[in-house]
Amino acid sequence: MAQLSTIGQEKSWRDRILSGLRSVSPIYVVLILLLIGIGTQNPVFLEPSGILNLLRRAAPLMILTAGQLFVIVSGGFDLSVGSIMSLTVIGASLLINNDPTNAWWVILVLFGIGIVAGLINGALVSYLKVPSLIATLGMLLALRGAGLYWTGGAPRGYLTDNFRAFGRGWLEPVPWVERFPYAVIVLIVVSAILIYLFHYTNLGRQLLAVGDNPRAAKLAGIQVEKMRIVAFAVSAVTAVIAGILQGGFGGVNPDAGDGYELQAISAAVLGGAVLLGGRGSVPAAIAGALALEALFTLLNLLGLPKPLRDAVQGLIIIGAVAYAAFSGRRSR
Amino acid sequence: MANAQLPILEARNITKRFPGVVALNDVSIQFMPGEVHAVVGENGAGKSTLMKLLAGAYTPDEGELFFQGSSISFNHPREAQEVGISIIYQEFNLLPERTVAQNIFLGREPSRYGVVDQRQLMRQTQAVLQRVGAETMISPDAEVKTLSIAQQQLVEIAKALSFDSKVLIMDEPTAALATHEVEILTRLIHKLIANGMAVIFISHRFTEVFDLAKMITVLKDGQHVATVAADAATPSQVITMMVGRELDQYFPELARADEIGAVALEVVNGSNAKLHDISLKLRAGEIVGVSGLQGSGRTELAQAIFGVEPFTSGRILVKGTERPIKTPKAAINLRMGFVTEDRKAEGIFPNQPLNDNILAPVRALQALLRRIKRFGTAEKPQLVLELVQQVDVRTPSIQQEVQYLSGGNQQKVVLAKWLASTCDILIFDEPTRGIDVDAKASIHEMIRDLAQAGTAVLMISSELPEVIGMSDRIVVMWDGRISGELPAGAGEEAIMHLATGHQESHRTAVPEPRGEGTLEL
Amino acid sequence: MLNKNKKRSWLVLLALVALIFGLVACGGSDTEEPAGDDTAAEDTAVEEPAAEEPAVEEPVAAGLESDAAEVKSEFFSQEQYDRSMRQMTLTAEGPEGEPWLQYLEAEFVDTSEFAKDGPYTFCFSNAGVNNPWRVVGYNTMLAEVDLHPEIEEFIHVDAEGSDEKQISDIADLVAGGNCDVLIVSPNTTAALTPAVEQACEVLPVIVFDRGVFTDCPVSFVQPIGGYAFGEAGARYIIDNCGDDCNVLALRILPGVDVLEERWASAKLAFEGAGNINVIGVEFGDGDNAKVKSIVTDYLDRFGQIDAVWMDAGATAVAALEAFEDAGQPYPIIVGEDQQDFLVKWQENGLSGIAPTFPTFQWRTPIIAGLRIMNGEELPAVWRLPQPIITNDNLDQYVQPNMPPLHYAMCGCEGMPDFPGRWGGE
Amino acid sequence: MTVKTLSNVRSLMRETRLPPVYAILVVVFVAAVVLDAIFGRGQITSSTILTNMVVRSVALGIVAMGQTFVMLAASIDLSVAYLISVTAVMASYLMQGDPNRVPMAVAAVFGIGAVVGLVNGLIVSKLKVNPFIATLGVGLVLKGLLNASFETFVGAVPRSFQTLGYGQIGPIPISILVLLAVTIIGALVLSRTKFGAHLYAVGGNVETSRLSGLRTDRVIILAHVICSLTAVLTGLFVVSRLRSGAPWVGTDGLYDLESIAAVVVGGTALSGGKGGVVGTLAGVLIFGILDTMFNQLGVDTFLKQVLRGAIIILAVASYTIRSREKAA
Repeated sequence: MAQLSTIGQEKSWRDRILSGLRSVSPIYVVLILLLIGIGTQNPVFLEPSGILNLLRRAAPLMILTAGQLFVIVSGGFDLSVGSIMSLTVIGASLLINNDPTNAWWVILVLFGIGIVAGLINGALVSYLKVPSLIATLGMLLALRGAGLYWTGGAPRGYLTDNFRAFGRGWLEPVPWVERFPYAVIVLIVVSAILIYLFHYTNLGRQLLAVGDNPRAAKLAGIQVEKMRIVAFAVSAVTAVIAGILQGGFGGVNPDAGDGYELQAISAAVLGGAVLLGGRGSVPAAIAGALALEALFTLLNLLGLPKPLRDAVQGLIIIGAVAYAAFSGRRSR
Repeated sequence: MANAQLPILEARNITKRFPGVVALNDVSIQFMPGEVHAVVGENGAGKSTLMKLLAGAYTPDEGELFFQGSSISFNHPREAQEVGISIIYQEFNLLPERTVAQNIFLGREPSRYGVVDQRQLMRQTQAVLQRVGAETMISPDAEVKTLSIAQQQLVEIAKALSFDSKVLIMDEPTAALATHEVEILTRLIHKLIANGMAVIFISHRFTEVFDLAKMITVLKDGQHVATVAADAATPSQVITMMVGRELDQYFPELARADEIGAVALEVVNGSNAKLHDISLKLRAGEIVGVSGLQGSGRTELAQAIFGVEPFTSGRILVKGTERPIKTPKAAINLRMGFVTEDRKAEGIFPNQPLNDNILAPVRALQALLRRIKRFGTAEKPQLVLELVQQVDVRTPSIQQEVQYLSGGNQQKVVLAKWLASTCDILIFDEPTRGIDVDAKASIHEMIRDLAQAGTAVLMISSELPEVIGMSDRIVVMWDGRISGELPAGAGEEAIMHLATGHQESHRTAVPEPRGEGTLEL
Repeated sequence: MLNKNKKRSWLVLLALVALIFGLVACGGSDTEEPAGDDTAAEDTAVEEPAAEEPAVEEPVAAGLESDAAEVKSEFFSQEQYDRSMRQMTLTAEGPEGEPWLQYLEAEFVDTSEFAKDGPYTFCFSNAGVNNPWRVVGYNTMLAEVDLHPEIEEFIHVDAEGSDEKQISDIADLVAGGNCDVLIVSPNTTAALTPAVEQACEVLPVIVFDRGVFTDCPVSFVQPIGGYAFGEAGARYIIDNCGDDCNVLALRILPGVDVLEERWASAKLAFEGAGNINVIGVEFGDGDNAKVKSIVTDYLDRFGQIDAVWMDAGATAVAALEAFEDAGQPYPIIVGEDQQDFLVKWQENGLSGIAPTFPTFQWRTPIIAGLRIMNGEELPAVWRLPQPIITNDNLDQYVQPNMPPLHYAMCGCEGMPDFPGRWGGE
Repeated sequence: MTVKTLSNVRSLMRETRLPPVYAILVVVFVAAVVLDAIFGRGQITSSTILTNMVVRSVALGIVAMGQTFVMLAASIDLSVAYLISVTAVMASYLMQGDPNRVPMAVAAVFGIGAVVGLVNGLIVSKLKVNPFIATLGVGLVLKGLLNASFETFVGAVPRSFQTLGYGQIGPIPISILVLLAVTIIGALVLSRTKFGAHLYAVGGNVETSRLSGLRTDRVIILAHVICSLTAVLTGLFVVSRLRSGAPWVGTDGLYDLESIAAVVVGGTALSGGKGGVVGTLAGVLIFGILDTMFNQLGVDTFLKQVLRGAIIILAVASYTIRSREKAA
């Protein structure tokens, strides 16, 4: 690889193809394999409605992962997102107070809370120089407690239907598939926005730069601290969205987001993101999340005892990263 | 110590390739016991690579090493140490958090059943420090981070000696030392060869080379040019061998008086933790060379001007108006650029494609959510392509990740990065360190072209030939101060004189710039 | 038994892959092979399922043979089973309309040795308030304490769901030396036994909710229990579902004795019945989203589900929503006394039943404690009745003013600052 | 009052070379005593409560010592919680309450621990997988294998074995002695042995260590093995307290994240090369004091979690701020 790149123009077409191949993340192949696997088990799942169901179900994790990627790429972790999701659901049930008309301003408030949490994460990492692992771990504990302390231990009200519509409702009638989940629309919109931000604006390029070489980034005039804070804010916002979808899909539930933080990180890594920064792609990360969800579904269909699903997940994650590390070393 | 005996260490037809460069090409050298063998050559000539190969840090792609006549190969530095080859690397190789003793005997701690014998360790460390005559200066249980650069250099040497090895390799050991410390070292080396040790020695200071060395090997561009006896050659001959042509043709024309314009940048009494009372002027169209020993504050000067470690007092005037420059962004806003010394650590984004590397500063000044043009700006959508042509980066594609480019091409990318943001004040720190000769020449050309186009250039370099050949004026630094200024074409001696603190009645003092800033060099 | 073998084969496979990791890694230091072989490991992980296909082609056979369905012997005690079946048929003794004071088949113990004058300090080591049921219960207990001025201080320590922590908590309380009575709600039965034994030596102990493997506590307060809970739901399905009834059984997680008992008795009932076809037994972790997904998948696979049995009602509504979202008719549903379920049940006139593990049991330990202080006799095993909510008495338990995750069977309606303390309006 | 003690402690620390975290420890303890005296029942200083305060730190403490080793090597281990579960379950499963089987069982679980540590170390050092992901993955694998084989409490440890958890020598619980022993051994290994020196070196700078002739991979692997062995020891301690092991005992105790937090609070740098087990001991004790104080004051459960999170962050932030002051 490396040799080719420097031997000069005459070989460059070959290099282009190779680098082209390299740039296609293997996660898409894995995803397709998994979907085929699901199909062979039960074709129903590959009918439009089945796919939409899978997407609707995976939407929270996919969105969460896309947000997590912003942090990972800039060289950090965000462990606090799961707690933010739960906090969103609990907060909504308290604030909406069974009155549908409240839903709209409540959603705004929730985003406010999320953004504040994200800014705190970012400030801790950027200015107090607390390692993101510890900072967000602390936030994970603190926010988990805060939500329940706020409501005295259990959610206080129902989530009204208009609030839940995002996670549960459908757009209908729709040609081909008679009904189209709002959750998937949200997924598409949010993904589109995040993909645009990350791949088509300065923001994404600067995050990559910060994660790849913070010192060089500073010397190139990039405001490293500010970028990190932005990354955590984005991640927190996606957590709120994921929380709204999750709460909408499942209803009130004090621990709607538990364990999502590690799933999101795993998914992003499956999508080829490199921990400690510098590499990553939003579409691939989203594909990683979908692949993880598809994997669960497949193992489920196979009637594989639930515990072993964890084991398989563990092996796949290690494998994916080892593969990345390996191909990385190879090309250097 | 006669040459009758056979070489203690010999390299035969060694070739070593790295992505993009052939660092050493079919090199064969013999090193005799009991003599100093200097290896000279420009940066990028392959000296350091050769040393690392001899020390087992690299393994050759082709060719063999012979130790005392028998073929050997090393897979791990330890194996080289075990046969008796020790090395002092150019960049320091010490653990700042650990003590002098722990560093010197790392991996070889005197111990019983894995338990380190502290007293023994201290005693041995004392002994080794004595051998380098530093026992009074340095305490065995001092943490390395508390030592000055010079002291750290001595610890490195002590560490190397502690192996009681038969071959000692020194990669620019004097770069950081003031004259009287160099004298200590010289005496030390004489003692060592007297005991039959072979000393292999890299240096840019020809005075030292000719004082110390018995044999001089010249490398150029990874090739072995010649090995000559020191007393049979003159410095100018050696230089000619090094650069392959007469020195005076080697660099582009200096600026003519009419090419030099108004003052673009002026620093007045600038000071901070590491710099004291810096004042200098930089004019449009001229190249001002900054010389000085490692740790003299060269790089700190650049960092201060560029707002990385800003001046805490004094003023900076850009084109006559005073500007506070507290961050790099502010500097870039004022159309300044900074080509840093350490590409890998400060210059490039290794995992990012070439175009994003080049456009980073431009984009940093744009709105955060501005839509990007992949290969340029709204005004110049093809900017990257043009620049890649202009600085002549050899790359298969401008989407290539820069980690896969050769050092020279990486440096050109860094340069293009600042051309992209159309600077009219450019600071270069070691612009040609570690890149091969033709790339070097073309970079010198570019720097001069920029100056002729009206850019004000401040060029820091530890390579005297470069400073002398490129600069329209030369500023010399010592101990965080500007110790003097010399006109174009000043001689090496004059520069070294200022660079070691003379003329400023600092004779006795040791340059002691502390802390990370200098460790990076 | 097919599944047993499958399980083992997977264990072997994974063990192997893990082994490969090790060997491979040893193999090449800085060479590329390790990661190379490692991706092979990854592939096996992905591909392997496909290899499993034939084995799984008869999904319907899952159900009662599946791993999730099996009842480990350690979770089934015939004697306990018979006991709770019997007790469900008896009427409890004690004051009418105050079930938290009632008891079944009680043997009374004399507590005069502990008698002392107030004011009292009651200490409570709580396994945790990590789910709404426990939150409601704990609020009820606090309300009960407020009813008794002679309880001067009520010390509550919370183990946040960790056995190890609760053991230390109990040690602290005992060491503190100013508890007159120690009330323990164990996090897990086996683990807390030693700690409780130690406490028994120092002061009177009352254990409730989950038990301990020792009879040293003065009194053990618990409703009739899991077998009855599980049986009631299963029985209702069997009686009302008609012939050839597709039942989906949803459990929270394996290994928790109370829940295992519920499933054990339900399984017995289903196996005994002719009309029940259990199409699946799944673990939902008590997570709405998971449960909803599982049910949706089953609806996709089997088209029709006639009844859903659950070992705990917390996610009953999520299960029902899966039917709504799939545009399917509501099934016969087994829930619990959680308000959101009761409301839905009433609104849609479902055919359902809600066995309860009543939260009013959190009142009883306080009362028992005071009896001990007064030296009155009380049941050694205070077996509380375990009311069941049915279509007939549903209306009296629906409380629209209470929060969705409130448990109706708290017996707290008459207590100070109801409903505010429980989050209602 | 607090301030005065603090300054005294500062000077005392300078002499004894204690890590700075002990200042925090003292402050927290004094705060606990004061608060308890004002709002609580003023018992926190009673000897029994104090002992319990330490005893409740033992389980976390032992594994935190091992975690310190990996983190000094600039690695991390998220698999310990699951390994603790595995140990607890396997130990009670193998012992089946029979004293004669204890040695076999103990040997077996330490064997398992060694293998797990080896796998962790190899994946991290040879496959170059980021330790966060590597150990997370290994943890998931352990969890899966464990839950696939066991669902709940299995077997039991013999009463004799429980002396580890409950026994006392004179007034001092054996568990405390174990914790102290582990700490002292750890401290000695780090300060006195070659391995200790090499660990700090590798954590400080892998390349420098390699060029100085160290076999860096071996150091990292050994660190992971040690960490896993301490996890096993914690598992044995936990099961001796619980008499029987269940698949969830490790994860319910949050031993993975809390051990990392304790180590960092104890002053060991996530980036490796700086810190030590002595500091970790203080970090663990701080958590113990907080738990006890919260209990004594009857602090609301959920508020507890908030405070814990906040304190972790503040403690770590205090170091970074200190170090920046030094730099400036």
